[in-house]
Formats: sequence, structure tokens, C-alpha cells
Amino acid sequence: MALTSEITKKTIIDLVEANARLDGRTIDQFRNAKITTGIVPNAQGSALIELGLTKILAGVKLVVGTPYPDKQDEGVLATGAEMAPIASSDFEKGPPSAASVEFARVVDRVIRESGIIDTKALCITPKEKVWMLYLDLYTLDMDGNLIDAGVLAGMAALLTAKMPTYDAETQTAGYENLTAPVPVNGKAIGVTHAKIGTKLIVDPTVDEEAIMSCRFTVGINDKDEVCAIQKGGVAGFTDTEIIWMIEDSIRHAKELRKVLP
Amino acid sequence: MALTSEITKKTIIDLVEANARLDGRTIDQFRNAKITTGIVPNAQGSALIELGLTKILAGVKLVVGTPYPDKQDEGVLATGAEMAPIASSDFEKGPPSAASVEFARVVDRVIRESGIIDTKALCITPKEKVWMLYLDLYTLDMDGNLIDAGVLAGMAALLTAKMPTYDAETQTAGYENLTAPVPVNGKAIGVTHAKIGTKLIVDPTVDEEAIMSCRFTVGINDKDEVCAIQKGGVAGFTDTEIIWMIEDSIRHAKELRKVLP
Amino acid sequence: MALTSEITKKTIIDLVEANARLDGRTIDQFRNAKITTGIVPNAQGSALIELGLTKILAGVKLVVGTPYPDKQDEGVLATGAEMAPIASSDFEKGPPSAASVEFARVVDRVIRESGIIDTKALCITPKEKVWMLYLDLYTLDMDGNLIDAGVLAGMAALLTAKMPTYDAETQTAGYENLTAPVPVNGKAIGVTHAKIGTKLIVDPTVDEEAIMSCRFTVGINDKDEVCAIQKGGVAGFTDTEIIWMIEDSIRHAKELRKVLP
Amino acid sequence: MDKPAWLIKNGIRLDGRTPGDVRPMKMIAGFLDKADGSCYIECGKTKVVVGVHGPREVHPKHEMQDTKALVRCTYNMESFSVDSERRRPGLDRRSTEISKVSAQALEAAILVERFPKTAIDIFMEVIQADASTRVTALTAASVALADAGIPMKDMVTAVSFGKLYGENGEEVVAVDMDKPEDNFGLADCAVAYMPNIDQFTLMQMDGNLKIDEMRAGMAMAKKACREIYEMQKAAIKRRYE
Amino acid sequence: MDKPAWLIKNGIRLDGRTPGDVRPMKMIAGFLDKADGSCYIECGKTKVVVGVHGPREVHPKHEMQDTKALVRCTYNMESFSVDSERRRPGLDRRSTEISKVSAQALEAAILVERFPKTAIDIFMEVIQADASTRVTALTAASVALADAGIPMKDMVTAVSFGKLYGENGEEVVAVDMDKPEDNFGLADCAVAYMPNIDQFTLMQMDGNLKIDEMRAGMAMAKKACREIYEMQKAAIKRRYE
Amino acid sequence: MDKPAWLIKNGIRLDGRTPGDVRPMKMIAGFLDKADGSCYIECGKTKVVVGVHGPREVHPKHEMQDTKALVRCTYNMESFSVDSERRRPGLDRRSTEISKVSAQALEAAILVERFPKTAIDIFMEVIQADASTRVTALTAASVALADAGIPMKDMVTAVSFGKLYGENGEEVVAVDMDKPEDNFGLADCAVAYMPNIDQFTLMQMDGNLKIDEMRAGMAMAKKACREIYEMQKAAIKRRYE
Repeated sequence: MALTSEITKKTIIDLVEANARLDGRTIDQFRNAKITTGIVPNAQGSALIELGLTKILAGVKLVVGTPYPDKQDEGVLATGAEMAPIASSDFEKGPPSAASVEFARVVDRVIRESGIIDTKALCITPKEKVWMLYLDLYTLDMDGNLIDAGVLAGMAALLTAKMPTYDAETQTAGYENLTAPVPVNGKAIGVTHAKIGTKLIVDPTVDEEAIMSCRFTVGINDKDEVCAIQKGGVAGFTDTEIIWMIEDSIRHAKELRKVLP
Repeated sequence: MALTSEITKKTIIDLVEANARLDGRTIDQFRNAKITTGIVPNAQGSALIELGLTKILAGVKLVVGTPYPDKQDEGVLATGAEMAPIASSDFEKGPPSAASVEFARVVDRVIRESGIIDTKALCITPKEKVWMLYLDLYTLDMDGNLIDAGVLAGMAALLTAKMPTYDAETQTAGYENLTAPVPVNGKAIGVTHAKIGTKLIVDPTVDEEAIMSCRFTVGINDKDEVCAIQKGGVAGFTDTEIIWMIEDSIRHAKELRKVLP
Repeated sequence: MALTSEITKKTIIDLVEANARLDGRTIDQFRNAKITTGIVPNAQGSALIELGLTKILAGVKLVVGTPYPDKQDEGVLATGAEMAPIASSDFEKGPPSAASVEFARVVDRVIRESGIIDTKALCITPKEKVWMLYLDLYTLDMDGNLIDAGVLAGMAALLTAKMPTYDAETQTAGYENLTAPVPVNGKAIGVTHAKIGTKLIVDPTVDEEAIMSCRFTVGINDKDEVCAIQKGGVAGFTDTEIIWMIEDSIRHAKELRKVLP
Repeated sequence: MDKPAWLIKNGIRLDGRTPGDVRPMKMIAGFLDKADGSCYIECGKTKVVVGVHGPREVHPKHEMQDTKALVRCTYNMESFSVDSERRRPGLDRRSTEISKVSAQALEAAILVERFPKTAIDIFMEVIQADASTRVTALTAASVALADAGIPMKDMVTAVSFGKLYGENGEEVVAVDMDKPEDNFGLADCAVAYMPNIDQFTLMQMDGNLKIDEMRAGMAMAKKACREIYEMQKAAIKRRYE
Repeated sequence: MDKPAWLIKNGIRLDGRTPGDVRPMKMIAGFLDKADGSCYIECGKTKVVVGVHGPREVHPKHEMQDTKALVRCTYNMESFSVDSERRRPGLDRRSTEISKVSAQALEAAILVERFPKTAIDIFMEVIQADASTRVTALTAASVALADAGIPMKDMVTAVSFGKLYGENGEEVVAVDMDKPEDNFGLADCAVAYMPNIDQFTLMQMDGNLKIDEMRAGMAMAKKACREIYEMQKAAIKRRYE
Repeated sequence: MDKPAWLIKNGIRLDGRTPGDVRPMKMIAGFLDKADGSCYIECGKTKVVVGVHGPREVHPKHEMQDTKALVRCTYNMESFSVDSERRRPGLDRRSTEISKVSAQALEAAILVERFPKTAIDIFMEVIQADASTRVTALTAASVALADAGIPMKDMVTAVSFGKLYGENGEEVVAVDMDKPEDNFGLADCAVAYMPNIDQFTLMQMDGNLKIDEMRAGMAMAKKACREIYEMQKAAIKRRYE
């Protein structure tokens, strides 16, 4: 395991107590987010995010599928996420860990519940053919706060993705010379706080995650409403802390939307 | 492992030698079987059996499927069984153990080979659509003799199960306001003996199973014929022992049928 | 692990240095290959090869399937290979090892790339139904050089295989009274050399494989061209060595074709 | 199930409850014999059996923790527990996520440092699913842990809250979602709460809630949890009568 | 395969056998080189190769038994061994069950306490399946164990018996079911038997048999097993000629 | 993609290259922070990220080697990296084979005996696949190993060669296959080469080549590898500027 040394832990705790952090940020400051889109021409949309040292690659593929029985006139969003061992010596090969399942599901929830994907516009022929929108995330470098970075990467890939053409005769997708955008009507944002000592810090690094007692992710939709919440870690939050984190998340979401394409 | 202590083993062996048992039964006595049906309204049929301290929950689901190529006018019975870790510290998480596969297959064999399920009556449209009858067993509390308890629970669930309706247009099942019974024409029973020392005891507890040298399960159909046999464990049986156990099983089956709905 | 003793290793190395081998062969000599076909009447073609002590059973099954979207008028060849634990105490139960995946894929590549299977002749109805040709290999006794033995066994099974009949009404295969041969137009051969010390030896035994520094397999088609190559093991080959091995493989291929039916 | 015209009308929900009402609940501590602690629970039509094994030896060994007990949770739905077609047996991605956050929610209350190098395994078997299954299971798990004699700082009580639409388009926050409310409601939030320590140890929400609705929901959830807490204590007490 | 009008007529079965006849059998001990013991067997058109590895080190370690050898068995059917479409490779639930009861049936004969902390692994590869594969494999396994020099109390011999329908509706008990008899017969019972100790170590039956038919079948099976036992001994003897 | 009338015409390939030209390449050593060594590489439109972790502790323990480092490789294609429909995530049989031979090709260069009882893990993530992915990944892996400070006898450089059809049916050997050349070319051969030791440590070929074409291809590949070697050295040098 890529252990955070005891001395680093002590330093982090002392700094946070004084509202400061190892990388120079205040406790309520997000790291710089750099987004590069179009890095994977074979995908219908793609983006590499660098949130501090955390790097996640997101790609979108649209393929022809059949609708779910209970939603026969809607396309399907499916989000996958790999915490691949390239990104951290803490990640292992093999079947998806519970952590990577949680990661994928929370990113999915933030985007899905924000309502920004017009799944009805992804219907080709009701009851028969719809577009399956696969959003896959690959963590390449793990320096903490995968969820928020994953939502940003996923949103950037979605916002720049182009629709394939549909060949009615062969019932297959065509992937050349695409122009029409994927029906995405807004920007969902995830904002995560961690609790260290009695302080709540935003956008934790991996060293901070190693010593946090718990974390709290808020998904924010375009109307500044809460569209998803995931509490993680063992310790608990008071309702005062929760309300403060939600309010703070709404503030951060306004800034983070600006880095999206 | 939930070890049976050496002292308990010794006591059991001594008692059995004297035709007696730790729980007060004679060696040829079944435990009391209490069956509660209808415990799972979402299932088409369900039953909780308490055979002594052994608890198994059985549920029946009927779904629309396609027939097997070699039996195009028959529905399909599929039996699953989980020896879930809630029931015993001897049961492990993960893929089904060989023991749980054997458990499911023997319960299936007793019910299937007794001929009591009218699979032709489970045909909807020959060659196209049939009812898939899924019988699933969950062991909640493991105090031995899962097979006999599983057959009783499964039979109770089947005997009280109701047929879904079939919507020809959507080719799906409807699960509301059900009245017609599932076509079950009889009561299959499984009876298991275990060999401890030179004695054959019926309906072993988990402590008895821990010291038995082998076991013998007989499936009995409505005509008091043998419809299934499964010998388990390492040691062997003489033909005299086998014939005696079959005769004894037929006797017990008559009594056990009375506890079924 | 079935260890090759240190003394055996030393002997092999000394012998090879003198162009000789433990089993009396020269370093450029193949073991005797004995092929028995038709051993599995339930298969459409089958063969047991004994290459020295190595034994591999190959069987061919033809079933009705659907074509790949990009090859709608061609049947499909699929090769599987098991390095089952019966064959060697080095082989383990469980999911296919990387070694067995490589084994299957290289045998497949030699046969497929030689072009001898007329996949278009395996088309039943373009875009709809084609023959799936499954070639499965089971290693029963492992004394080295599985790839070459596997290609020989596979070829013998293919060359003696008969086509099932196609029942257009039920869209299924009929397996009785078969006479038409499977469309195989030639004989693909694999030849493997191993490097021990500075020497290149052909057709290594399992003891020789245990001490070789690397190996090189050449697939040869009917026109004496190279149709596949797979280098294995850690050390490297010079281009002079590679060219010599290819030339030598072409020579051996001529002889090996004679043992095929 | 078809979408109803409203989920709440004149302050009364489809099944007759007011927004703050939880469904009738039933808890039986010590339901199982072979588990170290157990609880059978009903919340409306939702039914769950929870069994606790431990503190016991850790398998696999490499998961052992030197300074505290390893708390593991397995949330599982029986194949026939759902109102739709048969669920494929085994753990899916949803179960994996719920198992993870449930273990954390419970560990928050357990005095884990008293049992270093051991495992406490909590198995939740959902027998009949009528929404709010994870919170119902958590409530039962806390009783099962107490039944197993495992010392805790506080009980964990759990409930869901959400947002219902009314006859005239009004939106109403309410606790303990049932199946129609879960399927058609405007938001669903599962919480686990320690009533004495006054902290939330689990929170998972989806849907759409304004911050004031979050405030209202959390307040209603806390009130409901205190009621459930009394039922938990009563269930444990009955066990020793 | 279509259902025939009868499986037995005037006491003669479809392939010409009487009820007590086993099909022609062939056994080759020492068929494999790398296994510690092995046997190739044919029983009519059924063909199986069995290899034994052991006594050897136990992997995984935690399966090791302190006072006796661990006897493990893997029954596997080659993908092309069946008369229908290709069988998907790998162990299915049927193979898992057969492997389990086969290991127990063989362990009954092995002097396991002589090899504590070791594993004896028996691999059964069904090459061509024409019914009665598990009993044919068991008969070969016993020869392979002897070939491996593993001491046994007795040989395990195995055969199937079942019930056939005749031209006029009569029902006849017979041994060694072949494929049509397995597919259409009224009952099928696999048994493993130790001829000197006179005990059955495996019995798996399905179909319908009256108790008198069970008696008759077991008697016929014992007689057949004694014949097979002589063939086993001959095969082992040939190995050392 | 439809089959073009020719892949080479008057000595010029579809994308304007001569037979001996490799596509434009770009390498960034030290692309990742948490890996011990890393490299981002582009070869035409093919893009790969390689990360090296190690030498480090071996898990699982039983894979540990007493006298040398265990070199493991994982070649993985992102689900969206291909030009066709989405690839199912995870390792398939092709990835398993490539991972195996890639580990061997790299181990040939690493001074493994200096790090007994450790593991060196090389992860290759194919981001965008436009043919020749495995050789592009191997070239980057060598840079990543150097970036990790792992001592090597030589760099491993890798390239593909193959055979193209011309306008008039002529057949031409060329290096560095791109996607149309890979799809429609007459042969494809991946090689890894150590330029100073002058040995090939990986070779995987399919298609059809006469022995003289093999000779020509290997000569062209060696020349291309020497060019790539200079780019590798430059990338490593840039890392320390």
C-alpha cells in the first residue's frame, strides 16, 4: 500500500487545524482542474481531466441497443469506472472492488439524477431500438477525490460528444463524420468534502483521504438543487455539518461549471 | 468452523448406541416441522419451514420463457439453493460450494422425478413460450438435514403458489390478483438417514452430521415409490441397510405429507 | 511442480552441446508422431496424437450459428485448448492460464492464417446462418511441445471431419449418417524450436522446455510460406537464428505433413 | 405498477399515513439460532432477516486489522423478494454498494477497538422488498448486534425520507418511502442516525431536493428514528423476558 | 434420437444384451506417462481417461487435513464428447455434484490415514459419452489408483442399473444403461460397490422404482460389479507383464 | 472501413509514408505522478499510457521468485479506444496473450537478478487504438522502466512490419502498420528488438510471408527500431532537463 507516512499525517492534521493544507490551498479551496477534450477520436466524446495530480480519462460510446421493458421510448445511460492498478499501488487487478463500484455508481447517480441527459431523445424506434450511451472512466493517476474529478471528466466527454448516424437497414451505428451533439442539457457537478479532526475540507487529496474520518459528496443540478448525496467513511456528520456542506457545494459548483466545455 | 465439541460428539455416539439422542428424540424420530406459507407476497408462492432449529425459506417465481429444443411443449422447473453464510459459520461467501450445488440438485431431483409438476400444463404456446418455474431456497438457520427440510419448504411453496396471468400482446407475465393454482399433482417427500456407529438415525441435526460416517436420502413419490436416491459421505452401506432405510423412508413420508398444506 | 532435477538439467545441457538428447534424438530430430482418428464418434471429427509421450485429443463439433457482422457470408472457426491438470502436476484447475490461452491462440493462428479452412463454404444462408466450427484440444499427457502436437491433432481431426446436415425448418444440425467432408484444403503445420545454451533444438520435451531460454514457433502453409510466428520465453534471438529456424521449420513441415491423414 | 395521479392528498398518503408516519414495524430479536445475534424485521410489507456472526476469526487472513475489529456487511435480496420478474441470485453492483456503506454506518457505532484481529459479519437477507429495504435492514442489524452482545456507543436507527407530489402539484417531504412512493416520488434519501450521539452515519440520496427540503427531511427523519429507537429497545428487552 | 417402441423384447435389449449383461469393456492401466497412475476405459461406446496425481502436496494449503489424505475428484466431459451440440467447456453443476460423490465413493476404499497432509487428485476426462459415464469413470479410477500404488482396502467397482419398458408394457430391471436406455428408460441408478467389503459407496438414482425393483437392481448390480472387478484385476495384472 | 484498391502506389502508402517510414511519434516520460515510472506515447493516431510500479512486494506471495524480480505486464484496451462498437471492459484472451509475451520481451532487458523477491508491474493502457498498439506500448514501457530507474541491459524498442498490396498486384514489405494496413494488409508481424544486443525479444506474426520477405521485413524493422531508440533516449533526456 502507498502508505501516507505518520509524519505526513501529523503535518496534514496540524495544517488543517489552522485552515491550511500541504499543497498550499485553504481548506475550502478546490485544486486547479485542467480538461483536455477530444483526446480519443475513436470515442464519440472524450476528455482527460487533471484535478491536481489526479488524472481520469472519460470516453463516451453510443451503440444501438434495445430499450428496457419499463422505459420503451428511452435510451439508456450506463456508467462504468475502473480504478486500474496503473493509478495507484493501492489498486489491485481483478474484479471491480467495492470502492470502484461505489465510484461508478455515484458518478452515474450525480449525472443521471440531475436530469441533464435527454434519454427520450436517445430513442430511435420506440419499443425496438434505442441508443445505449456508455460512459466509461479510467483512473490513470490517483491523487484523491475521484468522484468529483470523474463527474467533471464525464461531463466534459458528454458535452463534446457527437451522435453516430443510424443505418436503418443494417440496424447499426455509423461512426464517421459526426456533427450532431449528444442531447445533454446542462452541467451536473459533484462536490466532495472530507472531515479531518473537526474541520470540513473540500476536494481531498489521497493523503487527506487516508486520514479523513468520513466524506460527503453532493451532486448539484443546473438549478442549484441537490440531485444526489453519498456519505462515505465510518464516522458521522451532524445535521449542521451536512447543511453547511450542501451550501458550500452549491457555491463550488458555480465555479466548477466554468471549467467545463 | 462451528465445531461440534469432542465431548458433544462422545455424548451423541453413546446416546445413539442406546437408540436415544441429544434433543430427546429416538433415533427413528423426525423433528417437529412447522411450515408458514405466504410469507413473501412478492413471490407467487412461498414458505418458511422450521424443522427443529433448521430454517429454510422457499419462494416460487413464474416468468415467461422459451422452451428447451427437445421439450417444446413443456414448461421448465429450475431449482436453486443457497447455503448462505447467515445460516452457519461453516458457510462461506462466494460462488456456490459443491455442498450447495448438491443440495439444490437433490431437492430438484426429488421433486422433478416424483412427476408431480405437470410441466405440459406450464406450456403457453408450444415451441414459443412456456412458464419457467423457479424454485429458490434460502437456508437461514442451519441445524442439519437441509435436503428433507428443503423438499418440505419447496413443496409447501409450490402447493400454495398461484399462476401469473399471461399478456399475449406484450408476452409478459402479470402478477396481480392471482387465483389459479400452479399445476402440482401430489406431494414429494425426501427422507434422510445418517449412519453413526452401526446405527441408522433419521433426520440428523448438524451435530449429528458432523460425526456421521455417511448419509442416505430417499425421494418418495405419491405412490410410495422411490423416485430419487442420493448417498452422501465417505463410508458405505450394505444392501440390507439400504433396503431398511428405503422402507423406513416410506413410513416417514406418510407422516410428513400431513404437515404440507 | 514436476521439477526437472538439477542432474537431469545438467545432462540435457551437456548432451545438447554435443548435438544429442536424452531420448536418443539428434537436436534437429522430431519425435515419432502417432495419430489415431475417429476415436470420438460423437464428434464430427476427432484425433488422438501421441508425439513421443505427449498426448493431445482433438475434437471437432459443427453447430449452427449466426455470422459475424463484418463477415456475413462466412462460417466461423473457434479453437479452444485446455491444459487440464490430468496431464501434468504443473497444470492447475480453475480458469484458463495465460499459457493455455497462448496455446489455443497460436494453434488457431497457424490453422486460420494458413487459409486452408474454406470459411465461405461454411456459410448456410448469408447474413443469417453459418456453421460454427469448434476445434477443441485436450492435453492428456504433457511431455512438451504442445503447440506442434496440437496443430497436428487439430489438422487430423479437421481432415477426417464430416459435415452435419442442415434442417432448414428447425434451423438445427443433424448429426447422423454424415458423409460430406469439412471444407479443408491443405495441411497447416507448426514447428517449434527451443534455444538451449547456444543451440537450437527442434520439438522440445517438457524437461528441455524447463531449461530452454526461449522458443520459436513457425506456422507453415501448404505453399511452404510462413503463416504464423510466435516467439516465447524470455531471452532473444538474432535474425540469423530466426531465418535458420524458419528454413528448418519448412523442412520439418514436409515430413510432418506425411503423418496427417 | 402505473403512476398514480398523486402520492399525497390533503396531507394523507396513498396508504393513509401522514408525512411523518413510519409504516407499522415489527422486530423479533434472536430470530435465528446459529447466528451470534439476529433480528427479523417488518416495516410495512418490507421484510428482512439479519444475522450477525462474530467477533470471530478473520478469513481471508490478509483482511485482519491489528487494532480493531473488521466490520463486514452483506446485503442480499432473495431472488423472489421483488415484485417484478425473478431477480438473478447473487450480489450485483447495487448490493455491493449498499453492503459497503451499511458496514460503515454500523461500524460508526460499534466499539471496534475492543475486538482487534476479529471480524464482525453482518448478513442482511431481504425476504420481501417493498422499498426502504436498506434502512429497514440497518435498523434490524443494530438490534442483531445488540442481541449478539457486541458493545456499541449508540444504536443505529435508519429510515428513508423523500418528496411526494400532491393532487395540485404541491411537493411534500415525508418519511419511510413505500414502493409506489419509491417508484414515483421526486426524491429518495436513506439515512442512518445515532439518536444519542446525534449524528448521521449513512446518507444516500437521489432525486431533486432544495436545501430547505433537505433540512425538513432530516428533521423528520430524526424524529422517526427516535420512534424506531424505542421499538429497537423494546425488541431487545422482549428478548430477555 | 426418437423414442423406441420398446427397450427390451423377449428379454433381449436393443443392442442384443440380456438384462444382466454389461457392455463389452476394455481397460488399459498405465495409459498416461505423467500421471502417477492412470487408466483408459471403454464401456460400449463410452470412453473415459482417468489420471491420478498423488499423494502430493496440498494446494491450497488451507484444505490440508492433518490426519489423512485429501481425496479430490474432477469429473469433466470434453466439449465434443456428447451426441448433441457442443458442450460448453468447464465444470457445470452436474459435474460438480458428480465430482463430489465420486471423491467420497473412492475415499471409502483408500487407506487415507497412511498419507496425512497430502492430496490425492483424481481426474476423469470423459472423451465419448454414451451413458453410464460416472460409473465407467469410477471403475477406471480404481484401476488408476492401484496403478499409482495407492493402498486400498478394496477395489471400487461401479455400474448403473435401471428399468426398461418392454413390448407389452412390462417393466424389466437391467444393468449398465446405454444411451437410448438412459434417455428413455424408467429409472437410472448409478452405484459404486466394494466387492470384498460388500458395501455400496455411491448411489444416485432418479426415475421410479418399487422397493422390490430396488432389491432386484442392487442384486444384479452386485453381480455385474463382481464381473467388472475381475476385469479390473486383469487390467492391473497386464500392466506388470 | 471498406477495402481500398491498393495500400501502396509508386512506393507511397495511403497516408503518404514510404515503406520504411514510421508514423510521427511523441513520447512523454514521467507522465504520471503515482507510478514509479511512466510514459505517454503517440504513434500516429495510436495512443498508449504505460505506468510501472516496482520493484515492490509481490502479491500473491506464492508468485515470488527467490533469485530474481517477477516481471508482470497487463495490456489493456479502454472500452472506447476502438473504432468499432464499445469493447467490453476487462481482459480478453487476446489481451492475456499480449500481456504474457510483452512481459517476456521486457524481462529480457531488465537486470532482474538485482531485485530478487520483488515484482515489477507494467501496466499498458491503450487509450486510442489505430493498429500496432502492442509494439507502441512496448516502446513506451521501456521508457517507463528507465523513468522508474530500473536498470536494463538495453532498451527494448518495438515496431510492426507487414506486407502491402500495390496498384498492380505487387506486394511490398513495410514497417509500422496503421489501421487500414492492419485490416487489409497481407501479413502483420510485431517485433521487439534490443538495438545494442541485436536480438529480437518478441515476434508475433500472422498472414503470409515468403522467407525473403521475412528477411526484408526484419531488416526494415531493425532500422526503424534504431530510429525509435533515438526517440526513446531523447524522451528520457527531456525528463531530466
